[in-house]
Amino acid sequence: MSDAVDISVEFAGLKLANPVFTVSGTCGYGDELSDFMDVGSLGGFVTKSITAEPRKGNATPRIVETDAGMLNAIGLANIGLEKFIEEKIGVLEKLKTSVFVNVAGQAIEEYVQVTEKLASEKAISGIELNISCPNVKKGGISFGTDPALILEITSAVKKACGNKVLMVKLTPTVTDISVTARAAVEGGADALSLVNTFTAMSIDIETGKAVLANKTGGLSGPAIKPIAVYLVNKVYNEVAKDAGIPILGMGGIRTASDAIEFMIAGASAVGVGTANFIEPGCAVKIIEGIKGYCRRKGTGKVSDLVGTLG
Amino acid sequence: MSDAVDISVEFAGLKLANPVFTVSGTCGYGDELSDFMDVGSLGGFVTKSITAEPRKGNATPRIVETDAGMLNAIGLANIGLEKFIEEKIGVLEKLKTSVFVNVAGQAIEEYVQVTEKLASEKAISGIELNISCPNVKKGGISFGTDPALILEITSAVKKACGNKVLMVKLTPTVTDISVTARAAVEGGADALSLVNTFTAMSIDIETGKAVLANKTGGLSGPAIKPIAVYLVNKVYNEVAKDAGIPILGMGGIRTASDAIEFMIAGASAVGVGTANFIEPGCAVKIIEGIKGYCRRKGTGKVSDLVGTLG
Amino acid sequence: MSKTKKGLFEGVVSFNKQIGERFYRLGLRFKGEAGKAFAGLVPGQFAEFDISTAGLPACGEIPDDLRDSARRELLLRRPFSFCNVEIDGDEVEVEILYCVVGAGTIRMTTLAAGDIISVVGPLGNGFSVPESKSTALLVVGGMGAPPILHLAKVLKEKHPEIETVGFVGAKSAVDFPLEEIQGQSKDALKSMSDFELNGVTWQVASDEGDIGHKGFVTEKLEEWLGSCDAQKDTIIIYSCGPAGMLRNTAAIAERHGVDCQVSMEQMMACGIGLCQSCAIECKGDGGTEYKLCCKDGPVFDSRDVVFKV
Amino acid sequence: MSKTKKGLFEGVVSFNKQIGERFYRLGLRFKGEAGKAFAGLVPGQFAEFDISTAGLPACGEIPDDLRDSARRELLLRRPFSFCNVEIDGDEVEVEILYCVVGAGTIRMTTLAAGDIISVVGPLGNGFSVPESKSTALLVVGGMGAPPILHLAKVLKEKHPEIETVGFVGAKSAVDFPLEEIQGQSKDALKSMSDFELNGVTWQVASDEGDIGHKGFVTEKLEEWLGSCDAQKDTIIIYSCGPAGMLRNTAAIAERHGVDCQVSMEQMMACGIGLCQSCAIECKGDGGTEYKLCCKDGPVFDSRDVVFKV
Ligand SMILES: Cc1cc2nc3c(=O)[nH]c(=O)nc-3n(C[C@H](O)[C@H](O)[C@H](O)COP(=O)(O)OP(=O)(O)OC[C@H]3O[C@@H](n4cnc5c(N)ncnc54)[C@H](O)[C@@H]3O)c2cc1C
Ligand SMILES: Cc1cc2nc3c(=O)[nH]c(=O)nc-3n(C[C@H](O)[C@H](O)[C@H](O)COP(=O)(O)OP(=O)(O)OC[C@H]3O[C@@H](n4cnc5c(N)ncnc54)[C@H](O)[C@@H]3O)c2cc1C
Ligand SMILES: Cc1cc2nc3c(=O)[nH]c(=O)nc-3n(C[C@H](O)[C@H](O)[C@H](O)COP(=O)(O)O)c2cc1C
Ligand SMILES: Cc1cc2nc3c(=O)[nH]c(=O)nc-3n(C[C@H](O)[C@H](O)[C@H](O)COP(=O)(O)O)c2cc1C
Ligand code: FES
Ligand code: FES
Repeated sequence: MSDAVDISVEFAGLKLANPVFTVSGTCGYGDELSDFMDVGSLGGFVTKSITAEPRKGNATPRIVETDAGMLNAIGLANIGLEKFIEEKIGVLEKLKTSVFVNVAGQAIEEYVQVTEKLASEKAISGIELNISCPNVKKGGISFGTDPALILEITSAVKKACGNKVLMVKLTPTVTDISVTARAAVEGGADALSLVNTFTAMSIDIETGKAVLANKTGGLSGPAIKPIAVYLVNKVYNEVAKDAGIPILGMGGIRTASDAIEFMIAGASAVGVGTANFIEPGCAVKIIEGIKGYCRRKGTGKVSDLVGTLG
Repeated sequence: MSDAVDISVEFAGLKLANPVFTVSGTCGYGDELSDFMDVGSLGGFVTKSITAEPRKGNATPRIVETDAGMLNAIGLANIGLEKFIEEKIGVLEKLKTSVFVNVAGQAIEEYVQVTEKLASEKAISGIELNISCPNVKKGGISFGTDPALILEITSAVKKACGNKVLMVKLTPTVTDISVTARAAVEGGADALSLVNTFTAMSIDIETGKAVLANKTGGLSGPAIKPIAVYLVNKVYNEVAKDAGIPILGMGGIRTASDAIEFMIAGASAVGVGTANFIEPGCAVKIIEGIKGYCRRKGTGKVSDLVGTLG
Repeated sequence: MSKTKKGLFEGVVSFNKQIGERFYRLGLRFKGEAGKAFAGLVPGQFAEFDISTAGLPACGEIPDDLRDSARRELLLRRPFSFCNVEIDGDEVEVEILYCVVGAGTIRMTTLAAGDIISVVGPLGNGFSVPESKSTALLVVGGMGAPPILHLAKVLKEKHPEIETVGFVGAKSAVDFPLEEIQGQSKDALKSMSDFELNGVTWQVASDEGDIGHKGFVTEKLEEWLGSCDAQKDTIIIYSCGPAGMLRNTAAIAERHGVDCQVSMEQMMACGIGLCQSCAIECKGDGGTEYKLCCKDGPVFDSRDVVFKV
Repeated sequence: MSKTKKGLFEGVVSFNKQIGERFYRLGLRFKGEAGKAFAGLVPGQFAEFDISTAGLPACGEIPDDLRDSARRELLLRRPFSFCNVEIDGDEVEVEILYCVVGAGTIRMTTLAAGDIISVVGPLGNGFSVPESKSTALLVVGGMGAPPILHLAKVLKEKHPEIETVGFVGAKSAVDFPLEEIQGQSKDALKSMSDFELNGVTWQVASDEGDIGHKGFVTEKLEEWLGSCDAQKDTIIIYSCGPAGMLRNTAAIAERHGVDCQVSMEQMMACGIGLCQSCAIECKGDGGTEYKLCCKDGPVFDSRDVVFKV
């Protein structure tokens, strides 16, 4: 068996150097990580959520550690679309990796407006539609849990995003994720990403109050990994495989072994989130580890692993 | 401030010595824990799920450890109703604590039939209706996620359970737990218990197969605690408080501090599950810890903590 | 051999010694109630250790294949059998022999003399010695060594009338969790067909043939049984090791009409009968039934077990 | 004071010494690239320590109030400032002063000389010394001591021309994380109004009055400023401590027209600008804006900060 391993992957028409992304809200706008790794060696990079207007975000505390996890309620703090295009696009362009901009909003029009502006930016490979953030509401139901709304918003954004890849990010907190996944696919999603965080709460028993200023926050980290692997496998089996739509799988990935679990479950690419905080640069180690695994197992192409769960 | 602390609680008409239960599937039928603690000192005890016929359960491996959690797919292994009444009721009677029998089934008739038999057993204070186990299916949708089915099964069992307290155990894997909670309350539930485990998966990357023989299993343990606290708080605020229905809160409780978090969130009583495996007897420590907290905080009655989240 | 009350105890580490690339011996001392409980430990019984309080070795000291799993946060206890129990006045020192295979056992290597760890035990049913036996055949595969070594010692001390013959096998020389073998040169290993330990002579086999007989240890067992003249009902086999080896041993015992006790392994969450995770398929009335490895075992009569592998 | 490149490094524990009921001093040695990075550390900069690899002390040694939280599995790194940096040829030894308050710091107490831990640093912006200053007033509240002690030393060494006056306060004598105080008898404490450390004389205050001035340390600061004749623009205040104390210090600085740098704390997940968790509300153009404690701070000009408590 030859030592040559092809770890590049095709992802919704994009040719990625490898399947490893750093994901929204955990890797800044690209410059912050560069002290620790060559960001250009990533398969892909997803920016912090961008909204039409700048957002200050929530009051502090915005995070709290839990067992093998953390809650965050950053509140979509971001510099806003205009400043993003002015100040950050240039940095992202230099990254030499496929950049997805995560887009959030309060209303369908906002999503469309932000996407339209971004669609003309050469530096960007795709849009990640964030319909799974607990702060975004419409009629009391957040976008990401209502299949009809998902269909509507995905179709609208699809029209606005030109030739950019449209990836829809799903929330795990639904009764049946295949239903929301299917709605996104029907709306025209080119790729799905999952999972976003789980709504959760931590209480300080000395004060009798929630630890987070926002009371609730999103649970991420290794704690959620087994649920995320299950949901990726479910979406792969019930929706993505037949639709030919790739999945960016994430939730608690910290090592190459974790990443491979997600790929076997059905993810074509994998996202590193919370782990960036603990070991900035671990994404590079994960890429190396995936390569080593393929070599050891005689897997010629890393994409041969995808959805092979026996 | 006096040192006297009243840690007894009223729970759906039952007077419990304290708010601490050991919960279904994690404390056997009562005799196994007695080497490590006085089971009679518990506020309440919930048995392993009982079905009409004995069940062997799933093939092994049935469990796997994950970060700060574990997956189980025991498959409702149990000795069946008949043998349970013959061999275990006597043991339970001697426990001197309030015993709930967890009832599971494949069809509404089975739930009703098992409940009817148990309704005449003096040793039993209540029935816990397990409609949240991933193995129980009807028409492809598990009972616990469909509000109409929850209403139907709860009403049917309510009629069969005589003067026993009827507690309905909710699954956390729904889009909006207030909807399922409300259905149970409308069906006549006297109490709600939550959460059951989260469906999840662990993959062995060396074999490319799921670790569990059953492929998926239920995630429990500290990993899920912040989600469980949030869900208890949500059910308390949106359903239980106004309906005057108590909640048995559980999910990752290992210490008195954990238990108090759940009570502040809205649980009238708390359940210790996975932690029994790690420190058999920890329930007694938790009772002591709650007492100590109340004394230190000048909380005269432990029930004054319930739902006080500021 | 009498059983004592189990409990949740603290033990003090007395030593933790590396005896092979992946093998360690750990000593633990118990006093008071804990001492009393473990003084009565029967070979084959086990205990559940909480290793979550131990630290991780430095990254560079973690074997490559464990680097990814090593950081997993431990939740559950880990079950281990014992290879020795020494009673020393009021105190009892027990010894376990462990192999570094994952997140828990890698942390275990950082335990040092004086560290205190929490132990639930002694648990389960150990080996028993029926009245009528005059020969005991001990059959070990790899990490199955600890309880059988303990049994060898107890047989020599308490049943000197029983003739005890040992068989021990593993993949290759490095896979024997025994100082007697790990210490030897390649040449010495090559020519070693048996050795003495705990008063018993052990015949050696290895799949790769770099030590002892090239082949399965059960071949040596079968050879011995084939050439022995003793009444078959006076012989008993005690075995611990990988599932495939236990299945072979059980089949040989069956073929020769010899009693056989096997110590089984299963993933365990609790070790005390609460969780039902450790099911072992056994023959029951008109079918099969699951028994609990932790409570009904880990030692079973080989005739009762439905071997799967 | 110049800033060096940050990175992910390994440090070797050189000592870990208890200096009070809850206070410890931990030494770490860095070599090579790590040494170069930390040799340039500016007082007020910090680093993120991975303590998840450390063990837990025995249950009996865990303070009662931490027993429930101690077992939480650590995920995130923990931020600490430094109280000293010594350059020793190729190697650099840094020292942190920590207080045991939770799951991470209780594990920290089990670190021993020779243990290797992973450190991300040096991070953030430290204190700076504007050209025009001839007097530095150092104001410490409780656990705010480490970076200010470091600053005191650096000022003495690199800016001997600056007159440096210290003020240190805490709830009561046991809450000073200083060996100089923890070592003293009750009587000695009672009569102690100031002491020498790192070449500076520190005036002492405590809420309970069991050491030094009974009252807030900021009262001593205000008193000093009130009675000094120096030009206000030649004076600078450096402060670290609880939020309320920093707010008071900032208000005093404002009132006296004196420059003031404060080192802020915020819950941090990453320490390097990735997560946006460590927001500090600052005055911005026509409103307020959040800055990042880890990247824009932890040291801020007190005029920029919107104090909340
Ligand atoms: C009754 C009993 C007695 C045992 N006695 C010994 C002994 O004397 N010496 C010794 O080295 N080991 C013994 N074991 C096995 C030991 O419990 C496991 O090696 C240990 O739990 C692995 O922990 P870990 O965290 O390092 O590995 P993990 O990271 O948890 O797992 C690593 C690998 O070990 C396997 N494994 C984990 N737990 C078990 C288990 N309970 N049984 C079988 N395989 C497991 C996993 O499937 C996985 O492949 C015994 C097991 C049982 C059930
Ligand atoms: C820039 C910076 C420098 C610091 N320097 C020092 C130092 O020199 N010496 C020292 O003892 N401590 C210092 N701290 C505080 C230190 O980081 C926390 O005490 C530590 O992280 C607590 O960890 P734990 O796991 O023991 O506590 P946890 O169990 O995580 O929490 C226990 C308590 O500590 C509080 N806490 C936790 N993390 C922080 C944090 N980042 N900031 C403020 N409070 C926190 C929590 O709110 C909680 O009340 C510094 C913090 C920052 C942000
Ligand atoms: C601090 C923090 C901020 C996040 N911000 C965003 C965000 O702005 N938009 C988004 O779609 N997801 C956001 N996420 C979710 C992550 O992108 C990811 O879906 C989730 O954390 C699960 O992966 P992990 O367990 O590897 O972190 C954030 C996560 C964290 C921890
Ligand atoms: C091994 C195991 C078996 C379980 N069996 C049952 C069961 O038979 N019926 C049931 O309603 N819940 C069962 N549960 C769920 C628990 O009762 C509880 O809802 C869940 O584990 C969350 O609590 P914990 O995190 O404290 O364990 C089981 C949980 C475990 C870990
Ligand atoms: S390990 Fe829990 S029942 Fe055997
Ligand atoms: S701690 Fe993450 S941005 Fe400051």
